Amino acid sequence: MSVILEVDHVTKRFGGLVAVNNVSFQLYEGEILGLIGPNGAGKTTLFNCINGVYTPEEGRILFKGQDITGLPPYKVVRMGIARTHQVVRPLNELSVLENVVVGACYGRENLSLEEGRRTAEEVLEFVGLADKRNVLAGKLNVAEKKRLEMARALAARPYLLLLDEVLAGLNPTEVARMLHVVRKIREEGVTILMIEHLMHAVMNLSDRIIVLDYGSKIAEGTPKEVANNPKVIEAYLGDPDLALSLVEERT
Amino acid sequence: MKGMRLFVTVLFILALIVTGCSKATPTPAPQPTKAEAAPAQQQAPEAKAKTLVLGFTASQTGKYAKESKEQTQGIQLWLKDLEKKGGLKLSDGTVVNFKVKYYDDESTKERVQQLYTKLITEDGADLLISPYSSGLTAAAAVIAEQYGKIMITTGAASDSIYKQGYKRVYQIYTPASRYLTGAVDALKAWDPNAKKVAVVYEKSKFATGVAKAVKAYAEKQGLEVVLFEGYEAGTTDFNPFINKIEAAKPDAIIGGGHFQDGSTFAKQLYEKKTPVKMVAILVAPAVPEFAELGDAAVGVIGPSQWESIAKYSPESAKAAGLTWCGPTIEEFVSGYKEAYGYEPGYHAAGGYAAGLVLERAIKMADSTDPDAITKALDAMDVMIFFGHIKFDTGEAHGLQIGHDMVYLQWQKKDGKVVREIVWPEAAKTADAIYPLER
Amino acid sequence: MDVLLASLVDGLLIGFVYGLAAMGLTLIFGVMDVVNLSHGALIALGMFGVYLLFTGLGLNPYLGLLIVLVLGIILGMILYAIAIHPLLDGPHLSTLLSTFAVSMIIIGVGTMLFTSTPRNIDINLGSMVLGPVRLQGTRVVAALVAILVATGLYIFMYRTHVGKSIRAVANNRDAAELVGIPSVRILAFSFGLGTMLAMVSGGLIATLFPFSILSGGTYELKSFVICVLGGLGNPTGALLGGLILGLIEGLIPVFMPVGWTPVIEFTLFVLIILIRPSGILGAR
Amino acid sequence: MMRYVRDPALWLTTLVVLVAGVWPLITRSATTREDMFLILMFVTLASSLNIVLGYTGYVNFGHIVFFGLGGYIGFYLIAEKGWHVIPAALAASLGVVLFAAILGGIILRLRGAYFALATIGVNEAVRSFIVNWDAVGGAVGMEMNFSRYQDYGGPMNALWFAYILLLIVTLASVLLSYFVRTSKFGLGLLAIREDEDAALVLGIPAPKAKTIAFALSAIFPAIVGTLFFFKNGNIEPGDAFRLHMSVEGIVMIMLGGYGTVMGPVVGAATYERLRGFLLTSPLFKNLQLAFAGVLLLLIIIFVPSGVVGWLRNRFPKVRRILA
Repeated sequence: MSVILEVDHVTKRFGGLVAVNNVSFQLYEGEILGLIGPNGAGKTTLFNCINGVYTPEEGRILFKGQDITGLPPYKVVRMGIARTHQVVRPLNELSVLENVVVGACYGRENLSLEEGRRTAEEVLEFVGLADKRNVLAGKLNVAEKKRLEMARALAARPYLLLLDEVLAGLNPTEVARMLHVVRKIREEGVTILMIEHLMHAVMNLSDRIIVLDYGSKIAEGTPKEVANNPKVIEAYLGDPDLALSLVEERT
Repeated sequence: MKGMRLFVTVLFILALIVTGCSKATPTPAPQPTKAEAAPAQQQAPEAKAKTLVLGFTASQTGKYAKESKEQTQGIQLWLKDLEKKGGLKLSDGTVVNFKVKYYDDESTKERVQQLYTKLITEDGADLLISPYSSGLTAAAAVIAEQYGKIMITTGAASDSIYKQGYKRVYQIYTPASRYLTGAVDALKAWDPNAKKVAVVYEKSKFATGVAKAVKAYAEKQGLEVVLFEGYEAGTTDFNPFINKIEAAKPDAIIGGGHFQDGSTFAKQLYEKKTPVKMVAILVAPAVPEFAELGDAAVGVIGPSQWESIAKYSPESAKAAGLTWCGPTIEEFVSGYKEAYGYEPGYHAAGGYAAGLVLERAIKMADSTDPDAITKALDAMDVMIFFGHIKFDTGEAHGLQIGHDMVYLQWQKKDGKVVREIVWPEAAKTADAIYPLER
Repeated sequence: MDVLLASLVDGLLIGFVYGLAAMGLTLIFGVMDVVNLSHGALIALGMFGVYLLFTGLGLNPYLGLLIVLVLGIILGMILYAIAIHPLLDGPHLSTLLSTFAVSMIIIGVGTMLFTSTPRNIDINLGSMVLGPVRLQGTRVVAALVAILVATGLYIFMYRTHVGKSIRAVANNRDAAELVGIPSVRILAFSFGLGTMLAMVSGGLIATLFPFSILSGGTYELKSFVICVLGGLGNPTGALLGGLILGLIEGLIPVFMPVGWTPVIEFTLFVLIILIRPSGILGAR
Repeated sequence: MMRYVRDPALWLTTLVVLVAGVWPLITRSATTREDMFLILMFVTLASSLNIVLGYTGYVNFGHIVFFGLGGYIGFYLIAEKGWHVIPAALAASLGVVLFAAILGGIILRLRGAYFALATIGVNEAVRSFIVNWDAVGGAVGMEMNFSRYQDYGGPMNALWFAYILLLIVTLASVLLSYFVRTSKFGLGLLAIREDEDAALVLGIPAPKAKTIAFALSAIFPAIVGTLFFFKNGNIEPGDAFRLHMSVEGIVMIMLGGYGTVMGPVVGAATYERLRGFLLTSPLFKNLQLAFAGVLLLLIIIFVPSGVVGWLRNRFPKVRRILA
């Protein structure tokens, strides 16, 4: 398996606060890598470093062998990295379709408006929002907005998808539906890096998991390894029994 | 059904736009003025009557509202006086009457051009009077000239309008280039030792023009212009500037701009007790409200296009070898007071004079033919209550070359501040306070 | 040298009054993120308030200020209810336009009632000479009143319950609401305060310079410059910004033609927004 | 390309501007021409401002600086250098677009109120600079010799000529607005308006897009400025950089519906007619400003999406023909 993303000793500071501290890891093509850690561990900041919202003070980020450190977000998208936001950011006054067309047109394939519309229709079908295509994005409910967020990122036809808590705030039925979508995306061959708080989901989906705490990577491995890592349990899981039960649920 | 709805919507929007763009403005129907009806009854049935439409815009809103109102009232008073006389009788028995038509130009140029075109093409204006201020007049003059209409300008002193090759625009006011030159003459006459003057002016079209002319004139008269600076229009705090003026140690301060900055400047000069011998500023001192400054007004000199205490009379006309026409100053002032309840200032007088000059020109031409009237205006050389009126017929066609400014000074008499004419010698009503006691 | 000193003092004195005017603008922006385009019209209204009390009732202008102060708070709260509150959650543009509409209404009615003729409050408190500097009584008093009002506001904001609530709402409206602060009432009152500051400073300016209903525009522009100098949304900064502006206006004529003052002022204004949007003293 | 040919909204937009604009040419009425000149001028100003304000979501109070600078450049070339009005207008446009591109690159980094305030500052700084710059007449401004109109077949023809040019410019600016609105680029701008950070992450090169939008919005105001002052025969700083006109432009856009193609057109025409009506109406003459203020307030509170926006929201069918 070839490495699609390499995060190499990345550090990001805000004033005195070290949000991401010397983090390194590799992501292989086609896998799902889970990124977990307590609130404020620097997960979203790491995402922002990868897709160019922030420029890290130290370290490099390589995507398909190319150095993308410090590239502005719109160039990163062009190269094939799309992302969703933890707090959904629909373009409220635009229709659902238009939202996704934006994603398609300015994504990796740099489509024309017409091509973008075709792609957008496909993606909407894929995430199950096709019947809402002409609704203003601001009028959707939370679950629909989450799916819209996903659709917009997918429309960019990325090689790598960064998912930031796509399950947060959803009810169990909606979670199941979203998980289904995520699996389908992987089947399409898209590599996924996902931040998630919902343990059983992460454990279920991920091939590997990375744990951040206070900006530093404290563990890396299969879900089972991670769940059994005492440092992780101490920092994050708190209740070792619960952690174990989650792992078992998977098998 | 769907198509129908679409079609109707399109139609609706089109209708909206088209009606909006055509002559949707409901102009109030021209009401027959009293005067129009009155002479018609007096006239013998066989006498021919002719009504000329006189058009102009007034700044009823915006920054020129005050001056413009006075000017408009002046024009209206002239019209009323003419109606009282039963109109203007020509030698062939035709009685000429005027109908006045005017709109609010909001003190802006866009409106001026729009409304003057409307006046000419829609209201059929035969003759025009300018709006107030040089800037608006410049915009109006273009339109007037384009349609070959005669326009008498009043309230517009700028020289440059008359250097643009216009053939039918005539100026009542003394032009800016001669606005303050009298103050220099006065200074030299009162104090041969005075050497230094500071010329400070508002950065506006009018005031800058005046200031440049007076600087050149002062230097020609051998004075040293120790400071020549303009301040931003709308300046309210002059203190820092006054500090600078004081440092230049001038004998006299000459300049100003419009009413607001002028009166503010005068007030602050007084409060600062700036040690100068003479202060002569534009516009503000000539406005009656300048008296509200109280002691700060005392001693300030201002040029005025006209003063009710000026000495223009049939006798002085005769002395100068000029024809006199129109009412005397006393008649004008009492008429104005009767009509509006207070004394007229020069803006009002300028309005009246504009009408009077037109009346005189038609009389001279003995015709309402525009070419004949133009010829009469070119040849005009008369004295009216406003002063001597004569137009340049050379390169600066239409520029006023007859009329002169008078210079007034606010003085204290029996505890009240009053205005006195102090220059030129021939017109003066009191001796000047010189140097200023501060 | 004398010129420099005199201009310095003149600039500082007038700076306090400018600063007071800007405080109203910056307070409203700080609390509710609204750029109040009726600020200038409200300043003009304050001028006429004091003027009418002075000419109509013969009331001393400084006493008149007290009445204007109360009227300002009430008027501000009414304006908030009409023109701000319904639009607070809308796009940025809507409150800009609604306050501009208010300004049109005030100036429109004002022009009809008072015409645009300049007015003048004729008071003279004499002057005194300190070395090369001549202090004008009205200016000294105006600066003192401005300092008094600003101090009062400061104490109010930091020592009273309502004041603390205002700061809380400014900081985070939702959080303030959570801890039981009635944010709507606080917002309305803040707008009242901002209006009051505009009108009081207008009243003070009226004792110094002739004015008309259109005069507010100049001070509104000055207030923008000051707010940016002091940091947008920071009332204490505004006072400082006022002093800086006063100094700039005082000192520029010493070194270059006075006509360049606005060029320098506005260029500086744009540069500061670009380089240091939090104001000269603000944190980066 | 077929997409455009088949789009009824394009045809409606063109038709409306053309029918209204050609009206004075048919009636040969100079008064109608003058009325229409102002309307078309405001349509152009509002329409171009809408690209920045309505599409990109940046509140620009200094839009009029393009008009003023364009007016100055064009007028200088015509009056002082003897240029024909067409090359002068084009040169003005080029100069101002360059100015806008540089300025935009600098100040579009600012957001929200900061941007709005900076644009006020820019307008005032430019105006006060021109007031002090004697090469272009300083406070006095410049005037054009009347004989200059002879080059256009006399003053009357010059006015008609200026009007026809303005009509072309208006049409062009409305079409530009349409093509931007319906293009991929325009979609990117709308995304920036809705959420600039999200737009960046979606792949929109926001800094470049904003600057281009800003520069595009400067093309036509500059030409209009040249035409307006050419027709006026003189130019002064106060008339060229009147902040109030920028605000009026914003009001027009709000009135018609911001972010739509037809909105600024309808808004400018309505506003201009309304003001004209109020100005001459004996009932409202004295209160016209206050009345306009009340009306504006009511619109912002109750019809915030403007006339066209309201129609589009209320009747979704209309969307197809009303861009």
